[in-house]
Amino acid sequence: MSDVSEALQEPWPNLAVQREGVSFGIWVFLASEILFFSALFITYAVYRSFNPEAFAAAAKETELFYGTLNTGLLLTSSMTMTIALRAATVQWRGVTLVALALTAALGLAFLLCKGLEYHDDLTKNLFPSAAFPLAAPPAQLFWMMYWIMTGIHAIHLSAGIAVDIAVLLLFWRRILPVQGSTMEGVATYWHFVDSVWLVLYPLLYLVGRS
Amino acid sequence: MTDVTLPFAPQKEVGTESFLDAGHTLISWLTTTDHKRIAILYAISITIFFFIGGIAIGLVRLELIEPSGMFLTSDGYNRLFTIHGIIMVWFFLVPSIPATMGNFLLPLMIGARDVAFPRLNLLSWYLYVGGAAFTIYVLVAGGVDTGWTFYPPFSSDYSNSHVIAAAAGVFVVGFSSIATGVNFITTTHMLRCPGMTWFRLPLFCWSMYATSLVMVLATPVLAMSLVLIVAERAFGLPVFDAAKGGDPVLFQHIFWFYSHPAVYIMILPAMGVVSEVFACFARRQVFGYTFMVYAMMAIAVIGFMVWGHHMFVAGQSQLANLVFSFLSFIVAVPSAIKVFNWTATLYRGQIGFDAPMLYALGFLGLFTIGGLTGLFLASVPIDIQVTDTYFVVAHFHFIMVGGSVSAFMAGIHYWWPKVTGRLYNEFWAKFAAITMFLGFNMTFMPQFLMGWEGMPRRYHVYPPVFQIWHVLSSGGAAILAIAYIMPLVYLTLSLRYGARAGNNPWHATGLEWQTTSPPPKHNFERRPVVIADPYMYHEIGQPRSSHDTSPPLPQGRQI
Amino acid sequence: MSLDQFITEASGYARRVDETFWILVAISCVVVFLLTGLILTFIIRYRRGSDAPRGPLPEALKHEIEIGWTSATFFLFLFLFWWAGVELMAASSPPKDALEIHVVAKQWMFRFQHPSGAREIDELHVPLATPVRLAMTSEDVIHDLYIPALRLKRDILPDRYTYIWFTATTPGTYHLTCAEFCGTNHSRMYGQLDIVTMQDYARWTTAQPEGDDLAHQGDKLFHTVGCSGCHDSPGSTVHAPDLHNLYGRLVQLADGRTVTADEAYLRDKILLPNRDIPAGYAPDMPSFRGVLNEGQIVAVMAYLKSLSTTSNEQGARQ
Amino acid sequence: MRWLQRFWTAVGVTSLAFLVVTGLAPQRRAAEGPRESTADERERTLWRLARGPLLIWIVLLVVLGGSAWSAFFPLGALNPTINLLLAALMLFILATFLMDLKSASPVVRLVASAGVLWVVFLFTLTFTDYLSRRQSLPIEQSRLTLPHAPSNRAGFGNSESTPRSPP
Repeated sequence: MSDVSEALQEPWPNLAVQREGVSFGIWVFLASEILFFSALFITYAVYRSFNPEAFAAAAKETELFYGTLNTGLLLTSSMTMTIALRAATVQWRGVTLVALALTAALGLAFLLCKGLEYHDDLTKNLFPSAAFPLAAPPAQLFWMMYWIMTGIHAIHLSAGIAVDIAVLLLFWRRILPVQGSTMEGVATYWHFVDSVWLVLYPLLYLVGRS
Repeated sequence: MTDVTLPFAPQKEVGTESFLDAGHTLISWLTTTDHKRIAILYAISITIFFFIGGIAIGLVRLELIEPSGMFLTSDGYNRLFTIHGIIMVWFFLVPSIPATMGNFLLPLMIGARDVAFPRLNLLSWYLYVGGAAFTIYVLVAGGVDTGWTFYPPFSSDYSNSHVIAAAAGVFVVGFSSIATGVNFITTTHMLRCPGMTWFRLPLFCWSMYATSLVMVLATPVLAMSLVLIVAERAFGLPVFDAAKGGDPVLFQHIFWFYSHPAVYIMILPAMGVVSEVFACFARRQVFGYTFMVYAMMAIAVIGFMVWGHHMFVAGQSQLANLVFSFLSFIVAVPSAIKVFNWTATLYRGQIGFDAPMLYALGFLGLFTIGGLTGLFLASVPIDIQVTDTYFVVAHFHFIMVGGSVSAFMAGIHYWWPKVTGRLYNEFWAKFAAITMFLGFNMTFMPQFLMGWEGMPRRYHVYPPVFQIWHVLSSGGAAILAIAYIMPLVYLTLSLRYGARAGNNPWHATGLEWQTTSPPPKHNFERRPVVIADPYMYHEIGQPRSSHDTSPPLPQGRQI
Repeated sequence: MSLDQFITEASGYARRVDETFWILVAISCVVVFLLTGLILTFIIRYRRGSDAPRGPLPEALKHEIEIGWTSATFFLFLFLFWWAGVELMAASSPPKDALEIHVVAKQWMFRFQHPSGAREIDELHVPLATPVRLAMTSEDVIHDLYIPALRLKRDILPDRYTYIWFTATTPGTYHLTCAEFCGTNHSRMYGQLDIVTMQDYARWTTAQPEGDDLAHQGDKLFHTVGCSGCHDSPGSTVHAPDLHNLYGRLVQLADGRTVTADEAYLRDKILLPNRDIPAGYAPDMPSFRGVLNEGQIVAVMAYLKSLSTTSNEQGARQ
Repeated sequence: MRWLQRFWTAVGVTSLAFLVVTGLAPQRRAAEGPRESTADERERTLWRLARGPLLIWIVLLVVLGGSAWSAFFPLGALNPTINLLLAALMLFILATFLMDLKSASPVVRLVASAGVLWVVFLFTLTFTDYLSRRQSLPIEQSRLTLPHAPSNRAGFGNSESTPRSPP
C-alpha cells in the first residue's frame, strides 16, 4: 500500500517498530515534561505546607466557574482527540479531520475562557504587586504560583493546538497519510497537557472553598 | 597496519561513498539529518565554545597572579568566571561526549542506520545554536555576574547584568539536551540490530543510555528553575522572595536536582569512552562487564538523590544533611568499583601505549583523585570547611576536566581514524597527552591546598598568603592551554596530511570498526548482525610473537 | 597577614574536624598509592610484547573479586559516613548559656551586635573558652560567614535566621570572610575575628562608645517608633496586649493553637503582626517592616525580653 | 519587549507560510478510509469508535463534578486529600484508557512510571529537608512546624547569662 511506504521513515526497519518507537519516544519526552512541571509542584507544595491559611484565603479569590468550565472543556477535547486517533487507526479520514477540528476548537475555547478569567483577575489586581489586595504576604506566593502554573500550561496548550491544527492541515491536504504514527504522538501530547490541568485544578481552584 | 586482512571485515568497495562525500555544500551540512554529520556540526560548535570558555578562564588565572588583581575590575572578574562556568558546563561539557561521539557512534555501535528521530537530532543542534546565540549576545552585551548557579535573590533582584538572556540561553540549550536524550533512549531501545542483546551492548552505549536517562529526567527541572528566576526578575513575581514567605533555598533544591545529576551527564560518557579504550589497548575483555553496567545504571539513578550535598551550609536541616551525606557516600561505591575494574582490565593484558591509551590512563589517575576528594565533600564537617573554597573548585575540575575532558580527548583520538579516515601524528598526540596530564596537576593540585587552608572561590582579590599557590596554578593553566591547542593543530593538519587510516587501525572489535572509515551514509553497506559479546580481544589466545597484534574476534559482521 | 590566621585550630571542634580530615587524607593516600602501584606494575609488566604469562582468569574468581571489593568499599564508606556523622551530631546544638551575638550581613560588610549593645563592623571580638552563638541574617542577598580557623561556615539568608556556635580555645586574630558569591565586591567582604580573654572582652565592651546596651536601645525605639502608644499606655483606646512577661510564655492563639512567644514569634509580630492573632485581640497592628531595620528589630526584641521576669536580664540591666 | 514582538512576528509569518504551503499543495487522491458502503454501516463503525471515549468522558466529568462538589464541605485536611485523590483517579483513567497505557508495551509503561518515580525522589528528599528544618525557616513559621522539637531555638532566648556585665 502506497500510504504505508510513505509513512515509513528513515531509520526504522518496518512500520510496526516505527509505531512503537514513536510512541515510546513520545513517552520518554512526556517523562521529561512530568519533571518539568514537578519543579512547579514542589515549589507549590513547599510554600503551601508553610502557609496553609494564606493559601486557602488566596485560593478563594480564584474563579471557580471558569476553572471548572475549563476542566470540562479540556476533558471533552481529550475525548474528541481520542476519537480522532481511533478514526485514524482505521484510516477514516473524514471523522479524523472533524474530530481534530473539534479538538482544536475546544482548546481555543479553553484559551478564551482563560483569557476572560485573566482579565477578571487583573481587574481585581491579583497579579502580585504593590496594589495586591490580600493582606497576608504569602497570599502573593499563591498568586505567583497561579500565574506561572496557568501561564506555562497555557503555553503548552497553545503548542498542542498549533500541532493539532498543523496535523489537521497536513491530513486535509493529503500531505501526510492519515494512517501513521503522527496521530498517536499528537494525541498523547494532548492528553498530557490535559492531565497537567487536572492536577492544577484542585491545587488552584478547590483550595479553601469549604 | 592497514594491510591486515580482518575476518568478516568488509573491504572498501569501489563506489562506496562516505558520509563526508554525500554533499559538499554548506546547505547540505545545515540541513543534514545524518547523525554523523550532526555529530561533526556539534564537534565544531563545542570546540568553539571550549576555546571561548578557555579564554575567559585564562584571563581569570592571569588576573589572579597578583593578590589585588592586575587589569580587571571586580565586575569584569565576576563576569569572566560566570561566563566560563556557563559555557563550559552547558555549551561544552554536557554536549561534549554525548552530542559528538554519542551521536556519531551510538547508531554505528548498535548497528542502526541512524538515530531514531533524525530530524529531532538536527533540531537539537539548532536548539544548541539558539542557546549559543543568546550566550554570545550576553558576551557581547556585557556579560552576566551571578555565577553559573544563578542563586536568587542575587540573580533575581540584585544583579544588574544580563541574567535573563543568560538564563534563556541555558533554557534553550537544555531542550537540546533533552532532545538528544529522548533520541538516544529510543534508539537504544528500538534500533539494535539482530543479535545485539542488552548485555552485548558495548559499555559506551550503556553509558549513553544512562546519560540520556539523566538528561531527560533532570534537565527539565533546571529549565523550570530558570523560568522561575526569570519570572521573578522580569515580572516581579515573589517566587523566592523571603519577605513574602518564599524561600531562596528552595531554588537551590530545584537547581541542584538538575545540576548534581548534570555532573553524571558529564562523567558517565567519559566512563564509557575509557572502557572502550582500555579494552582495546590492553587487548582484554573489560573486567566485570555486568558489574560495570550495573554500576553505571546505579550512578545514574542514585545520582539523583544526592543533590543536597551542595547545600550543607545553605540552611538545610541537619537531618537532610545526614541523609544526603549518606547517599553521597553510597553513590561513590559504583564509581570506585569502576576504577577497580579498569585497573583489573590491565592485568594480564597486552598493553599498548598509543595516544588514546595515554589519555585514558590520565583519566584513570585524575578521576581517582577527583573521586576520593568527593568523599571529603560528602562528609558534612569537612564539607563545611571546604565548600565554596578552591578545594571544591579543584575537586570538580578533577572530575570534569581531568575526567571528562581527558576521556573526551581519548575518544577523539581513538575514533578520529573512523570519523575522518586519517591518522594523526602519534608523537604530538602522546606529547600533548603527557603535557595535559602534567599541566592539569600543576593547575589544580595547588587549589586543593589553598582551598583547605581557607581560600574562598569566586574571589577577585585575595589574601596575599595564597599568592604562591595562585601563581603555581596560573602557570599550570598556561601549560594546560598549550596542551589543548596542540590537538587542535595536529588533528586539523591530519585532515590534509594524515596517512589513510584503513577501516580498523586499532584492531578493535566493535561494530563501528567493521564498516568503512569514514562510514557510508547509511553506516553499513549490508545489514549488520551481532555474533559475539563485546571486547573479545582475548579470544585469539596467546600472542604468537612479541609484536603480534592479531586481530580479535569482531563483535559482528555485515551480511 | 599570615597563614596562621587561617589554619590555626582555634577551637576543639576545629581540632576534631582536622582529625577527620587527616584520616580521610591518609585513607586517600593509601588508595592512591595502591592503585598507582597496581596500574604501574600492570602497564610495565603487561606492556605489549613483554614475556609475562597471560591467560584468562577463572570465572569464579572474577565474581568473588567483584563482590569483595564492592562490599569492602561499601563498608569503608559506611564507616566514613558514621565517623563524620558523629562529628556532626556532637556539634549540632549549642549550650544554653551561649553568648549570643547578632550578625547582620549586607553587601558588602558584616555587622556584629553584642548583647551589651556594642557594635562593630567587619571585626568580631569574642571571649575565650565561652560558648558563643552567632544568630545571623542578611539585609539583601545570600551571604556566608566563613571562619577558617574555626572550620565553620554558614550561609546567611535574607529574612531568615541561621546559626553557628563555637567555643574558642586559642586566643589570637583570625580571618573571617564571605564565602557565598554576593556580587561585585564579594571578595572584599571580609574581616577579622579577635579571640580574647574574658577580661579583655569585658574591657573592650565597656570601651565601646555606644553607652546603651541593646535593651536600652530597644526601649528608646519602643517609644520613638510608637509601640508604646498602644502597648504601654493603659488609657489607650486601642486594645493591645501587655508585653510584660510575654517573652518565653505560652500564647493562646485565636484559632486555638498555642505557641511559645520566642524570638521568632516576637519578630513575626513586629513584621507580620496580623498572622496568628492571640486570642481576644483584633488584627489591627501595623507592620513595622521598613520602619525598623534588622539591627533595630534585634534591639526591640532585646527590650521585650528584658520585660520578662522569667529571665534575670532585668537585673543585669540595672 | 521589542524582541518579544519580533518573536511573535516570526511565529505569525511561519504559521502563515505553513498555511500557504499546505493550502497550495496539490491534492493527491488516495484511498478513502473505512470502506463500509452503506450509511448504516458507517454509523455503526462511528459508534464503535466513539463509544469508548464517550464513556470515559462521562466518567471523568462525573468525577470532576464530585471533586468540585466535595470541596465545599468543611472537612478540614480531608478536603485537599479527596481532591488530590480524585485528581489522581482522573489521571489514572485518562492515562490508562485515553493515552492507551492499557495496551502499551511494558517498556512504555515503565517509562511513564519512571517520570512519576523521579517526582517522588524530588518530593521525598526536598521534604526531608523542609519537614526537619530548625533554622533558616520563614521566621513566622519556624515555631509552628516543630512544636516539640528540642530545637536550637529553645536555647535562643534563654538569656540567663547572656549579658556579661563587666566586673
